[in-house]
Amino acid sequence: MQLALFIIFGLLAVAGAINFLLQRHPINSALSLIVVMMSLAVLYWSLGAEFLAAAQVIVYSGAVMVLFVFVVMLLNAGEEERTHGSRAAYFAGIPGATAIFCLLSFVFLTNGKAFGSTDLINHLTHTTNNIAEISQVLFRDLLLPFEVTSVLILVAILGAVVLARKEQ
Amino acid sequence: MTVPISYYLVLAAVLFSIGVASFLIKRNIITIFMSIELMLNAVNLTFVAFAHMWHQITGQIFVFFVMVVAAAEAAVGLAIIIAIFRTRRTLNVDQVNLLKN
Amino acid sequence: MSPNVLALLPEIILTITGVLVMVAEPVLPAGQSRKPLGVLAILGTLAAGFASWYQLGFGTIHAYFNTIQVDSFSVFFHLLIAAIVLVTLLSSLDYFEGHASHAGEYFALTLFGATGMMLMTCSVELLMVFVGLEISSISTYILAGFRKGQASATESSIKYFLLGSFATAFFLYGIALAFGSTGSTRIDVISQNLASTATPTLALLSLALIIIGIGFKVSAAPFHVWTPDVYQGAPAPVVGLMSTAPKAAAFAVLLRILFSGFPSYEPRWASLIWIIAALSMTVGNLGALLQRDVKRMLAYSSIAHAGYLLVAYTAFPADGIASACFYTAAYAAMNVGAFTVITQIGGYRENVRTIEDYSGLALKRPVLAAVLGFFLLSLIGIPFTGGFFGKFYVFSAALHAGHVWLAVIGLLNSGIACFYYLRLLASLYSRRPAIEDNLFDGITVTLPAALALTITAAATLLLGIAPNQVLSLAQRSAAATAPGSANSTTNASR
Amino acid sequence: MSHLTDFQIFLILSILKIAVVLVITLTAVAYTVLLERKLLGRMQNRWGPSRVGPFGLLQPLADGIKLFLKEDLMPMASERPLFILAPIIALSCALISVAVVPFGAVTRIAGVDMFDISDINIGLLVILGITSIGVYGIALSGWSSNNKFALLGSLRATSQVISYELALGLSLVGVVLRAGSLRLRDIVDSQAGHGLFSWNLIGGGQIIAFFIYLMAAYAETNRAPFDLPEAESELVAGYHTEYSSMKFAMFFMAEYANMITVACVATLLFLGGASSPFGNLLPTPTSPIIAAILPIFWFVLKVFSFLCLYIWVRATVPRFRYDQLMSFGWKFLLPVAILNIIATSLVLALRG
Amino acid sequence: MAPIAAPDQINPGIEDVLADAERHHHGSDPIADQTMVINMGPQHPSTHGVLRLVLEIDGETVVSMAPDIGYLHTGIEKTCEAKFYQQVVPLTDRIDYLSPMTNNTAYALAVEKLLDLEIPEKAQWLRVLFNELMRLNSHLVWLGTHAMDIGALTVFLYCFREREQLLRIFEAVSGQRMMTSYIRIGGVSMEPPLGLFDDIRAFLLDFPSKIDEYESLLQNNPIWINRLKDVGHISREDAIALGVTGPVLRAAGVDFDLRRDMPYSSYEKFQFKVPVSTDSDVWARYILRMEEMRESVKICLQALDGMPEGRIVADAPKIILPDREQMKTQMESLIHHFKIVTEGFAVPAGEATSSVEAAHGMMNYYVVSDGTSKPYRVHMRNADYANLQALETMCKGRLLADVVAVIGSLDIVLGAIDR
Repeated sequence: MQLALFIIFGLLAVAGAINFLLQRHPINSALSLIVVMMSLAVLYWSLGAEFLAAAQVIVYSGAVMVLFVFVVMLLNAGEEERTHGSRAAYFAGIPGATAIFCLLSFVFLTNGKAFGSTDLINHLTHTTNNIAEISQVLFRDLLLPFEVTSVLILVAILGAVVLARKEQ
Repeated sequence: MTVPISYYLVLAAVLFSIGVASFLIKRNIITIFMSIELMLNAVNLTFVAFAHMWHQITGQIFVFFVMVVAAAEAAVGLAIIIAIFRTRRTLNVDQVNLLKN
Repeated sequence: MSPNVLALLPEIILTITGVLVMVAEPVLPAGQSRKPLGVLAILGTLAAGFASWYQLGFGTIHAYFNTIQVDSFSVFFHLLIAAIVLVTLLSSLDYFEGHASHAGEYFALTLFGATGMMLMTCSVELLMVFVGLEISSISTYILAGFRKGQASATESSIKYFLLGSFATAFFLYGIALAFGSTGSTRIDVISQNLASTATPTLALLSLALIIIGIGFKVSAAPFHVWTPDVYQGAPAPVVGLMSTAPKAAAFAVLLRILFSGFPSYEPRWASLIWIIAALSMTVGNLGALLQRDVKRMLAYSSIAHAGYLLVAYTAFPADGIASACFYTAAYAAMNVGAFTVITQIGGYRENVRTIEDYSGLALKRPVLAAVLGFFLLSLIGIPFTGGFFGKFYVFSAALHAGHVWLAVIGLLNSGIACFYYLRLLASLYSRRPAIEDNLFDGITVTLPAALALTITAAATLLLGIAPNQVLSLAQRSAAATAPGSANSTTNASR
Repeated sequence: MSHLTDFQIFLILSILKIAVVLVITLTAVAYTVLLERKLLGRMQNRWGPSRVGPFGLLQPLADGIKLFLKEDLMPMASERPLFILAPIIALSCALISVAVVPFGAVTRIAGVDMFDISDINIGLLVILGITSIGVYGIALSGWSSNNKFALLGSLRATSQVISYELALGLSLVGVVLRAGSLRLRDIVDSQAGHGLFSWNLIGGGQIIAFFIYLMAAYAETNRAPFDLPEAESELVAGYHTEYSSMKFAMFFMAEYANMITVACVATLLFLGGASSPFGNLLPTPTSPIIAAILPIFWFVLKVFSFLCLYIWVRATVPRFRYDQLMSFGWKFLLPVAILNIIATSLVLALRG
Repeated sequence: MAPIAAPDQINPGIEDVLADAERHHHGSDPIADQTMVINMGPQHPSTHGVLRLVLEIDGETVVSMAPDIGYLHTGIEKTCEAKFYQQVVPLTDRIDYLSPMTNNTAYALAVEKLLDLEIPEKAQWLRVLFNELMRLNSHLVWLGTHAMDIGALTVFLYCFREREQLLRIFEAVSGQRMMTSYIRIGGVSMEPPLGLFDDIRAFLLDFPSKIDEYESLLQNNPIWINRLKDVGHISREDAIALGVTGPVLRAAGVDFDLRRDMPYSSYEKFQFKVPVSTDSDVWARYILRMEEMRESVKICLQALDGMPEGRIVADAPKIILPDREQMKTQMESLIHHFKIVTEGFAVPAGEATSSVEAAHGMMNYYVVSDGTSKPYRVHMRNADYANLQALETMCKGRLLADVVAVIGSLDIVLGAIDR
């Protein structure tokens, strides 16, 4: 069951990401990214982080990406044209990314034993709830980061206002 | 049937690398910004997988913070993008090149 | 006072002042001068600085379930950041006068950014580091694009933003892998668990990714590509701020992570830092040679200085921290000073750009030229300036640690650096060709700016002739962070 | 059924449930349209549909056939794939959220709860999440039509939906705090004690939250007085200006399906779900069939009254202006919702 | 009256709006936002017929706009020149099709001036009565469509409920619901049927309660108030300079009503108030028209109460068609009938104007006669045309939704604009 979930949604995520890379219109790229995020939400859920899965859908797909789509629509951004810069980027980008991928997956796979496997029986069949656990940690051990986030959001609001406001 | 954690990690690595590649290859500023989001998502998957492995909720909470930060960054980043579109009427990074020698 | 409040006192003061400034901004009528808000921000910064000084008397404070640790190390950086922000605020008090209509937001963002940087330096929980890093980064992204009518400013902002976020992703990936390898995101727990980790390669990878992430933030080569463009386009006082304060915070974080989090991996990360340091010095200095734009030249120079600073990291354990702290302070004083002069000369429109534009400044404005010249000499590393002792400590630490070749590369680079600094200096004192002779006519050095110049010049001079005071503070802070003392339990078990 | 494994039984029953609920929802959508037209007609001194079948009861069928047989126009300069995808997203998102709604009392057959397609422990968040995905249908339809009115409509809709989602989500926090769970069954159970008086709306002190929810939900579903995205007097038909035939029908159905979802959520969260308003005053029915059907009756009754309220509001009030809508959402609903959370949590903390 | 200021610029045309947009797109001003040109109409639900507006909008804010008219052009003015004088009357019905009898009155007054006809008092009172009923009719359609534009659907149907009663009255008196042609040169076309006055009285007595009903739906509704208040402002000077008349002008603080200031058809014998406001926004226009409806009801009741006895047409056998009875019994009448129908009646050469306070504002008819039986020129000046010119002043810098509200508050009829 979990393997099936992983294979289906993992492949979906990879397909979405590759489509994201290949599409040339920002809207299409954004939609592929949404597919990736939704499949990741399912994977989170399959890893026992169901609250996180919901947050992923609500925050990422439902708010952040909507903003992206909104801006693409607002600016009416068209397809990207190929310039000489993009060709140079291909020479740097593809090998670089491949190198990162090879390095990372080599480390992950060689250490595969140490990581072990998922144990999901109680998560999928049961309706256990990790929200209480999350709030315990979030509002006690990590209270300060939580509170400081408000400064972060304040900065972001202030910045969005500063930058997007029209100059009189 | 269980899945080795390393599969999740490799999946995250795939997504991260695709994110890096598109960050370098894409020419549209909005798409470049989206590739950063893809990278952050990959990192989030890594966090969740490790949180599951260690039975530590901290990993999940880290993801929450990443989401919050991503949302804040999106607000600011898109505001910058709108500002740049107002002054330059383009979103292609190769044409945003006033700053050179 | 509860330890929680005490530990966060400077940050709390800064945040409250920032909120006050932010709220006051829209209340003030549109045409009115925003100077009072700037003064309020300056007072807040001063108060935060004093609060940090006050914390020094309490030894090491752990607060908020051990997410932050206030010790002499963090106080050192708090004071440094407060001083940088103070000078920046002073020099930009008149910068926006009559140009941008919402200068209050500039002051508020600077204060919030400072909050983030201070939090970075005192947190021992990577989550907290991350949040602080983001606060400081996001506010500097916005500050870089504050003159948004100028196309170059928004361009600088977007480049800074995109590459900064890119680096953040790497930094985060590093944290994720560290978490995977050790099961924690607390720096002390990481260092404890590293000994028993089943996945040492993962830890090493995480360290590499973290160094990449921070390398971007401190603009060390080869992660420096954004620096010249961003510095050239951003407003001069903001460049003064972001070339020093966030970098200082990022260096502090790197120190904490490397020295208290991963001390057992020292040989491996030291060689990585070795390469980055050598590359940064070389790339920065060679790049600076080719520049005509002064801000761009100083951008390359800041890359080079990041390289010098990283040299100190290779001197593990104690020498390195002290010399790194000292160098950060010296670099901050002279660089902020240089940018303050540039702010005064260029004004809001920044129409004095290239080295040629500066020619003849000494004739029209002898004092300004002299001060700028002094900062340039310090950047070269001439004796009796802060730059000299900074370089001296760094290179001697590297020699002590046995990195002879690195010291040699550094010294060679200092030689190269002379050329471009002296080129600007020569330009200052040369006769001006008779074109556009009114270029310097609009310059008025206001009282706050003069104060800022005095502070930076005095600091640079003081660090050059009487370094002991700062050095002892740096050594105290080193003692707080060195692998032995940061975590006494670990120490005991070894 | 003994030769089937548990999993197979679960699968068969689940598919059966999904099919039945889907058919019922779609029928309900069709008849909500009729209900609206009839009710609106009566409120406006006219008859409403009365020609097709007795009392116009076959009108939805006629409408469906008409829409189905109409020519499906495709604008030339549209983004074809997205133009087709948009109504599909809109309708499927509208229908999926019904999946987590428990519409009856717990009634198990072969270990499977019959009156609830899936009982997820974060059911409420699932509904919120799916609602937030529904924006894409609107956003993409406006953009892909390559029509200025459609684009304006979808920009309006997008910003409106994201803005009001905040107030909507926050208005529900009080209820969640009281129930201590995000599971819809738990939330319903927390109101089951004394009928009417333990509903969140009345006994739970969440009446402010209810009204915030009401207004935010009207805005979320783009209904009057928040129907700016399709304000025909300003934007012709807003985001679905270019749509015709079945694709238009899908948007139309999505709107009404969303109304039903919103009504279901209101019923579950504020009106005690499928429980009886009379609490224990009514004798417990002895027959198991009645015991199973009675809660469904209550549930449907509550949803029905909520829908009538929807229609009544539409007949009564004019439309907001865009800036007024935004300031209403951000400057009024949001602070009030936050205050409500603070008050609720204070009360809970002091009591607990 | 204040000195009339010249408008500082002529209102832009479509070309100007398009050029503006072009300039904003590729202009030297880098900060200017991207604007969008949209076409509202001629097939748009809220442009009251076939008005076409070209709007340049920045987001939702109107940067510049221009109305484009002519989609309902029927050439009525030219057609009039080919008709006998009495045949022009049905044509005037179709100008402002919401108040045909007012059009008839204005035309009749102008021609009567040329002919120097004495109109019997009863005819004059009937004209007043039906003119005011027409005002009610027009205002009801205005209220309904205005409310519908702003999203209050129900009001529309309520208004049409009362309008239906009015249309029945018109049908009873003229045989037609809309194109009544009731008011003719020299009087009115026929005696009102028995019992009609009672019906009208019953309607009028009931009507104020209906106005209360509309107000209960709208007046206290915060959304309605917010949508209307401080929207579509125009200064008193601009309003005068642009030639705005009617309720829109009175809402701008100019106390000007032809019924009182230049009475015609014995309006001077009636007691009524002229509501005036100085707010000059859509809300003021709404309040003012509601007041006007109440005043109209009073005028109608006075007309019913004091309706004099007597003839309903002037005593001018060469101009007025004889009634059927006379025609069948008297040779002379038959000859007159034959001559009027086949060759019309000659009108002394000269020119005349008439001014009438219609529901939308001042309505002028200008008739030139060359001494033949067909007019040399008939020109209609309707308030709608001039009022529409004020649209740009009222909407510039406002939101798109305000344009809709302002159009509703101007109460235009495209038939009266595209003659």
